[in-house]
Amino acid sequence: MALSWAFDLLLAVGLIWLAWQTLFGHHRFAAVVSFMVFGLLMALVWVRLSAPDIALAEAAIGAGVTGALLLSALGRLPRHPEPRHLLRPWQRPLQLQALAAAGMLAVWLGWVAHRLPRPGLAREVASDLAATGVAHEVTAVLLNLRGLDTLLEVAVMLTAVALVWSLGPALRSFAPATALPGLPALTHLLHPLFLLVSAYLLWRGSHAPGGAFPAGAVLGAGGVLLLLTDSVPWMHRERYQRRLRALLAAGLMMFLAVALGGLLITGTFFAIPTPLAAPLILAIEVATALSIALMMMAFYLYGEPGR
Amino acid sequence: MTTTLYLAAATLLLANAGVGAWRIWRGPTSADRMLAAELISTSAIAVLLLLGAALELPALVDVALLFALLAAIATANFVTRTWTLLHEDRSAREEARRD
Amino acid sequence: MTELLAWFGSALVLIGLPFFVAGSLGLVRFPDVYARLHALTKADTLGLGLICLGLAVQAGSLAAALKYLLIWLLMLVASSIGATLIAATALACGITPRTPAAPTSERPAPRRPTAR
Amino acid sequence: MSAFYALLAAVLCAMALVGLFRFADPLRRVLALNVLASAVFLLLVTLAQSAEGIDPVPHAMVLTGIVVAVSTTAAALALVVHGQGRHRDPGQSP
Repeated sequence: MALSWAFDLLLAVGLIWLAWQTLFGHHRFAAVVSFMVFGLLMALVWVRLSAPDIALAEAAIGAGVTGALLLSALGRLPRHPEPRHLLRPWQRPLQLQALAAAGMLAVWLGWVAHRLPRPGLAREVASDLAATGVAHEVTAVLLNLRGLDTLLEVAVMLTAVALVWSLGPALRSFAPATALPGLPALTHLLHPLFLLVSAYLLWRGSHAPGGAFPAGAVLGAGGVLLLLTDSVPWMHRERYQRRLRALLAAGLMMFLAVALGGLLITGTFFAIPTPLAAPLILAIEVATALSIALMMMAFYLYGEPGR
Repeated sequence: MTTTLYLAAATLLLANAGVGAWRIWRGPTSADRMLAAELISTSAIAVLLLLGAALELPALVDVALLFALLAAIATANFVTRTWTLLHEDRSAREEARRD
Repeated sequence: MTELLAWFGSALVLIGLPFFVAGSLGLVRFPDVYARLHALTKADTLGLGLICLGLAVQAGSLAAALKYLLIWLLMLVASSIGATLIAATALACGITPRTPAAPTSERPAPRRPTAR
Repeated sequence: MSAFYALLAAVLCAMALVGLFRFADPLRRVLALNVLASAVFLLLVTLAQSAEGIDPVPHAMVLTGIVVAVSTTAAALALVVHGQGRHRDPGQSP
């Protein structure tokens, strides 16, 4: 018991210190690295709070994609940002009030969290689990009970891709500081494992922590590794652009097709008939994972390819 | 018995990673900070494995597997995307040596 | 037999721990990037390797044991190739390894050709 | 234990808010936004825990939130890079 308290305390102190470094440290690169380590510790916190699904997603997205995005953005930014004075003189006294407001918000949040009614929807979900076609509760909520949220989430991602691509052509990568023969070797060794692990996560999603999002994020991280070694030239070719866009939208399209099919058959939007639920959810998961992987790669290009 | 042992080991590893995190703050080069992050990520994998064994949660092994798989991504990004600035102009390179 | 294996596995895990301590000690105390890299890879390969082996010995099924070994294998690949990547880039960026002639690498040595 | 983590989430939230509004450097703002997102997720997951079991609905919400957070980060970083980055295209820049 004392041990688990020591563990929690260490985690909390580490998180606060890393957040401090991320936010108020003087060195930009140290801030980015601190944030990446912050993500690692968050995964441990999710484990402590018995949320292995979130730990998986945090591991796949935080360690893989967010870190990669931050590091590559850092390499493209000027080394020292031009100093800009954000505060006008009359705003200076407001700083203290803003600090006080943030502190009060923290206290208020703590108090509200303490007072919220505790028995959540666990019992309702458990009673409906049999009708959803999957055996794992979080997957059931994500893809069946609250499928609309997930549909909109995929739409948000697609919108973000559209925003990133609308900014201009894809940025050309720099040459590394020296020849790195280890990098293609790394890609060759790891790539089959990326495919294997994401297929495994996808398959596990129906009955245990896993599912389309971690699987797609892992596949996307593997794709980022491919982009690093310039091994996906087809992405920049004119000929493949239409196909690329179709694949990017595949998850959303599959979701919409299922939702509209539900509307036609049962009369309710997103009502999946129970006998069809398991195969349909599998189809949605495969399409969504593929789309998410491609969208992660699309983010990483920082612009539209093939232009 | 083994449960307590593994929990103690996990706590020790976490504290040890905290000591290593001093390097992130201290530097002096970017590579040093990256090395500290790598040490912490290895420690996190070990902690996850030990916790998974101690609390009998097989799902944690999957999380550790993901971390191990993605550990290389950060390093590869760092050397191909972040440290490339230094190659091109000498002033940035000189700066990085002190930095 | 199972009892013996459990003891053996716990012993392996315990042997793995000092490598992590040595890794972070080296990271904090060693004088330059290359030496710290050297200390760190011991924790990555041997420390995690022994822990994985110790847990794999006690694993309930063959699949679980193989998963532990797969994690070790992945870390071996990532850590060793990552170490060469970082060392090669550091060398190319002009961080000179510490030698008896040039006692510290954190201050640029005056006779290096780049300091024109 | 859940009260402890709720407190941690509140502290992180306050720190991230201060950072978000104080910095001029856009990269720091993106980082602050991410820390804020993590703090909010932590609060949600802490609330999902109770004596009668674990509520899967906040977990699903947080999973959705993580993906939305990474999309936001990617879009913000792309804006920052295009806004103030030096592009260093071999063909264009001197």
